[in-house]
Amino acid sequence: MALALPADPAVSPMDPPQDGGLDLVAAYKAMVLIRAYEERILQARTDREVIGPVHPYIGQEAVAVGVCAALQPRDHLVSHYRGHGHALARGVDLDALTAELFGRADGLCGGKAAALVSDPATHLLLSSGIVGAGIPVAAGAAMTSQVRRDGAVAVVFFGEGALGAGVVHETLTLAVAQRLPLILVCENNGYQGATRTEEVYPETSVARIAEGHRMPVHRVDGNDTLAVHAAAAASVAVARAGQGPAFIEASTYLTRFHLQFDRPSGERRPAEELDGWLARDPLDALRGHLLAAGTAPDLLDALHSEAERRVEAAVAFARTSPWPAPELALTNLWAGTP
Amino acid sequence: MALALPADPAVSPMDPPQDGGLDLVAAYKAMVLIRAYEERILQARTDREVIGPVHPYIGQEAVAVGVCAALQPRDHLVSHYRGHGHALARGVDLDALTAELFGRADGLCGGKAAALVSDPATHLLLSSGIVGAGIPVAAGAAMTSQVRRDGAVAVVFFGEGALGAGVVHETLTLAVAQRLPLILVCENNGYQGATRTEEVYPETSVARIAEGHRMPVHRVDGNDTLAVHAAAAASVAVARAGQGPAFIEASTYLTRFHLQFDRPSGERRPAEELDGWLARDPLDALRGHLLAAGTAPDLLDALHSEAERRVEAAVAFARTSPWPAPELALTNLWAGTP
Amino acid sequence: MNELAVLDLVLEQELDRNPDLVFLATSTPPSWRTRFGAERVRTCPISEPAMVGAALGAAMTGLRPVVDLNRASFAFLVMDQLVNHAARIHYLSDGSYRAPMVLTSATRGPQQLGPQNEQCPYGVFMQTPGVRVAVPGSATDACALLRTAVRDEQGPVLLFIAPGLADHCDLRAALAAEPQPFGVAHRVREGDAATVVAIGSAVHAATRAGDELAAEGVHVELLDPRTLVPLDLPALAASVLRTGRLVLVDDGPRSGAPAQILAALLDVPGVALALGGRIAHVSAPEVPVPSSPVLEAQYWATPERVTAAVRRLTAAA
Amino acid sequence: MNELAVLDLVLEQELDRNPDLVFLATSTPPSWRTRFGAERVRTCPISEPAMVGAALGAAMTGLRPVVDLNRASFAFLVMDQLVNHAARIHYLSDGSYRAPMVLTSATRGPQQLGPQNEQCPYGVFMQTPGVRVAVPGSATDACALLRTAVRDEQGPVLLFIAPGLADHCDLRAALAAEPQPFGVAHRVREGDAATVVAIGSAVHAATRAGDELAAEGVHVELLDPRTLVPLDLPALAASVLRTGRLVLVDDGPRSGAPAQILAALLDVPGVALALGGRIAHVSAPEVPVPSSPVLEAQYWATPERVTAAVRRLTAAA
Ligand SMILES: Cc1ncc(C[n+]2csc(CCOP(=O)(O)OP(=O)(O)O)c2C)c(N)n1
Ligand SMILES: Cc1ncc(C[n+]2csc(CCOP(=O)(O)OP(=O)(O)O)c2C)c(N)n1
Ligand SMILES: [Mg+2]
Ligand SMILES: [Mg+2]
Repeated sequence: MALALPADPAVSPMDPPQDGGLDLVAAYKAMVLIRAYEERILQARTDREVIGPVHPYIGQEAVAVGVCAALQPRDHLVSHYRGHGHALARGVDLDALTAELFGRADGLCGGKAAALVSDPATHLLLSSGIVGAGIPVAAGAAMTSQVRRDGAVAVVFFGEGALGAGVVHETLTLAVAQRLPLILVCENNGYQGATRTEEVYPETSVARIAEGHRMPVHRVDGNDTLAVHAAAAASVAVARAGQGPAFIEASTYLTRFHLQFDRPSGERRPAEELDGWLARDPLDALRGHLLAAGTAPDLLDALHSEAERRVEAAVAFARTSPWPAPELALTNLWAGTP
Repeated sequence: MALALPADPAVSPMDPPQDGGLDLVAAYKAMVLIRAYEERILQARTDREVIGPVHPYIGQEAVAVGVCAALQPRDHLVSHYRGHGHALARGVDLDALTAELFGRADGLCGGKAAALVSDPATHLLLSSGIVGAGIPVAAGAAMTSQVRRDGAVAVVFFGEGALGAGVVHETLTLAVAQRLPLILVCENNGYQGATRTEEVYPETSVARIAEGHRMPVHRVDGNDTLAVHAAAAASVAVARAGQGPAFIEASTYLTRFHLQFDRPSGERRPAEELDGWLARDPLDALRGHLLAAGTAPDLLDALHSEAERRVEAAVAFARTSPWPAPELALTNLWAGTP
Repeated sequence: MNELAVLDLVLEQELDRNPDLVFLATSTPPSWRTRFGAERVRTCPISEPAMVGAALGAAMTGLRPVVDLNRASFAFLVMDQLVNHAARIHYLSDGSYRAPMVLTSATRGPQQLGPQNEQCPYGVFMQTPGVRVAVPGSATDACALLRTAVRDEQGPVLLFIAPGLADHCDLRAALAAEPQPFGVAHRVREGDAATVVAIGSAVHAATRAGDELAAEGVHVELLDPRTLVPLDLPALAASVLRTGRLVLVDDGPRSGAPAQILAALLDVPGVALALGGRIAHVSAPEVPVPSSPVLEAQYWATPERVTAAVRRLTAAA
Repeated sequence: MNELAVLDLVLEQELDRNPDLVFLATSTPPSWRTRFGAERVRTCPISEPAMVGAALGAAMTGLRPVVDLNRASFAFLVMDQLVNHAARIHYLSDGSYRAPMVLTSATRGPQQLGPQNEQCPYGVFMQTPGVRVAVPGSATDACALLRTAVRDEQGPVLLFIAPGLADHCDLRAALAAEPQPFGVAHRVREGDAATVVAIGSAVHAATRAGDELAAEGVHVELLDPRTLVPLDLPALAASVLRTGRLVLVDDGPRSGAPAQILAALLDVPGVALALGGRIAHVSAPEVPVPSSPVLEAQYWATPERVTAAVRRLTAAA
């Protein structure tokens, strides 16, 4: 039987899976939205509508969606500069996110943050531009859950490059010693900007590091939404039960490139490597699953056009949002200031 | 046959072991000197002759001596706040070290450093007061050897507490990826100041961390001079051959305490734990070896009185050394300044 | 655990008062762990950057973390978490998140800790927007400002404590001190001869200098800003406009807080003219702090140096 | 790799010139690795603190390391290694060891990198003794100062580069520029109406303002200090004593370098009196740098803001 298209087309924090399982259509929908969004945002950057650097998430959608589907609204999230995917999978408001990327008044952060967004509505704490720096912040959110005994967990996304940064290792030590309900999600895409990971690490997998810290590790195919979700759901269950942190290493790949400013990126990956990964596109993989399970192709195609429509509407919203009043640059230095 | 007492009573960087072995009498002599020195310096601190904090090395002498005996003069060394033992094992001038601890003009660093000494004569780069911070500095010295292809290695001593600090993990990554001739010597004494290591680490051994970084690890009894030396000699040989870094974890214990200022420390360890370690005193252990090998007890006793005499002479030297001229406080901000 | 022991008593009371207060340090009092539990009193590995990052995350999600950094020099270990993250999050999120957290540390006392661990780096935080900076001049103010800091909702606070405050500590008064608003200078003594602005451990020396000068009939106005961010610029400027003379007194280098205060004051209309160059500094040299007490001697703002500076200024005009 | 591409050409020449020069960065030019070898051109994990610590050890043992920190905001990641260690080692060892090493990073350009990655933190390093700080106002000076920095023996140098210098870069002149001594200000234009001291990316705006004012017959003296530590205080003070007016222009907050320069100047006998309060600032607000270009607009020292400041001062007296 084909799964029904959810009535509400808004992306929202997914309901906790009833049976530990994943709503595959909802997941596909979210991934399609992210893909459409990223493509559009790159274009908008080239058109100089989006401000600042754009780090596209294209190719890694299964990780954000697989993980966020295992979360509840009360959980906390930390992202980084490559964060649109995480934000959308978490249900951050599409219009406000887009207006933020456009530097407008209706932006999620009033135009102050651009891509480095925070969103209390979805418990998205921050998206740091500094590699690894958000990881201890997520640990702090996990401390709060522990003190409050509220059963929430904290999840942090990062690239494998973050394992270069000392503060990440510090957090691993802290999280294990204090049994924090913290789930570390490493999106290992084999690159750290222009540097290939094997140039700077003895082995490209970083699971060995988490193991050294005696933290439970799940190594998964990061392009397999179900595998990611299963690892996340298992980790979340353990963490909620007060049994401490977990580390998920999801192998994946950026099929576009690391970064672009106002011109399309000139970055080129080895053709064979790229082709291999394109053949394993996470959207295609999940689509295959769905079709095999009997989902009607039309339904899935409709999700694509729906996503494009929604993205276009968000762009339109951002375009018509006013620029922030200049004097707002001086506000909110700390709470209680104007 | 009893090993002969070396003619020159000065502590000096030991000759490279000819047969990969260790000159046990020389080692015992160095350990006895360190022990006598530390006891005397604690007294001098109580007497307010030594300035600043004193972190005694008593109980860990086998590590400094076992490691330094495996080094050559060209090698580089980095120590920390608990550094007198390393300095003496390396052959730093006893008088100048003591004058430095007394804050005098003839001090190794003109009275500026107190315990945090540097000594170019013995390639002792620095003794940082900040836990873990010296470790990357040693890695930098190893880079120099690599560029110069001079066959030197760099050795850094640190406590297990340093594995809490991120910069240490960063250095492990760097050292492995760049195959640096760097030997990391962790003196694991079970305490990090007033904190017991099991309170903050999932396992007290930190070898697991080095393993996670894919760095060769030697775990040794840090109170066994021969075992320490063997691990150091093996690591040094590998590093000199350009085959990369190594991590030595030496289990040991501070039989006195962490720290004292102007009053004797009030720190108390669990009696049973302390007794267990006192029974395994590294000097006693080595003495046992020497006696079993037929060394005359008189010879060893002579080393003790000789050490005490030399230490007393150093204290006398320091006492008569003038205070530094006040205007020297402003000198040597950077090279080329007055 | 604090160099100024009474602060631990205050913190214990505050832990008792507010169940959201948590304490992070590499060394914690065992009695606190028993009393408040290991979830609120966290003994941490030697990982100051992660501790401050975690404090930020805890603060953003509703706790009130206090991190004991131990030495002020360790502030340089946590600058990324503190300056790039904690100090920016309220701004970056356009006011959505707040990060009420407190970092305590010890500056300088005559402890011969040497170039690394004897530092007064508070001036650095006067040019990194988003943190507030308290540098109390007495144990009583230290207690009062700590209470304010841990109860405050606004954002990160750095509390820099001079170990020497313990020397003149009235324990009972200190413990009884009510929370004190930030940004209000304390007028230690009134006078017209000159304005003396003294910070932290230098307040005591300046007080003694003020007494000595008063005995000679020279009455200076002695102000202790107590917090450097926010700075009670109105009080400082009003005094300077009245006295026309300024002596800045600190146990840190003049490039630190004194330079910041001076530049801020000169921005107030009339101050530059009122001063007409009658500005003096009593501060530490612009080099690290050496270990030998003989070398370090000239790094202290002594009463003699303060009186000499005042005399120079009052003689000049 | 540098935001100002010509610096990479200079560095390549210097790598060629001095076999002790080594380069550490998280991203390195493949052609350099081929040409100079992986031992001299080190691609590092994202581990800036360890990179700076390693640079220190390498410098102390005879190499001349250059670390590309990429963004100036990452300086806050390496403060312990830089301030507590590299900047202190010569002093701590009483002159036995030296640490000639260079850290390069980019400050601010109109790149909308937001509150974290658009910063001008050089003022911080004017109060942390032991590092020297170069903030060139042109691509040519950037190249010249980089050459000096990598050839110098004295100790750590921070070179802060405004990406905007690329806009007005005469490539040939920049590459040909000889090493230039630190501590020598560049007199961009002569004049008596006021002294304008401009830093880094603001030098260009101040130059345009100077031209515009000159067309009206108001001739300002425009000085670019080029290095903030050491600062060419004699040149700055001489100018101010002559003009009696000071405008400090920077794309960072006034609490940063401007406050430091002002405090240093006021310490020169006669300067305070000569100025008599005729001091103006053109600088960024004391809050982080927002992403939206509309918000960021007021963070730039524009020619208009500079001319307005000069007019205000010259009208006043
Ligand atoms: C501390 C720090 N150093 C350097 C950078 C510059 N930088 C931005 S992204 C990046 C690569 C990060 O790689 P990885 O963590 O694997 O994440 P990915 O970009 O592959 O998703 C680098 C080096 C930074 N942002 N922060
Ligand atoms: C970064 C840093 N944090 C805290 C301290 C305070 N401190 C000094 S010694 C010490 C304990 C270190 O333990 P360990 O590394 O095991 O060495 P040990 O003292 O046992 O030899 C601490 C926490 C410090 N010096 N540096
Ligand atoms: Mg990556
Ligand atoms: Mg220990």
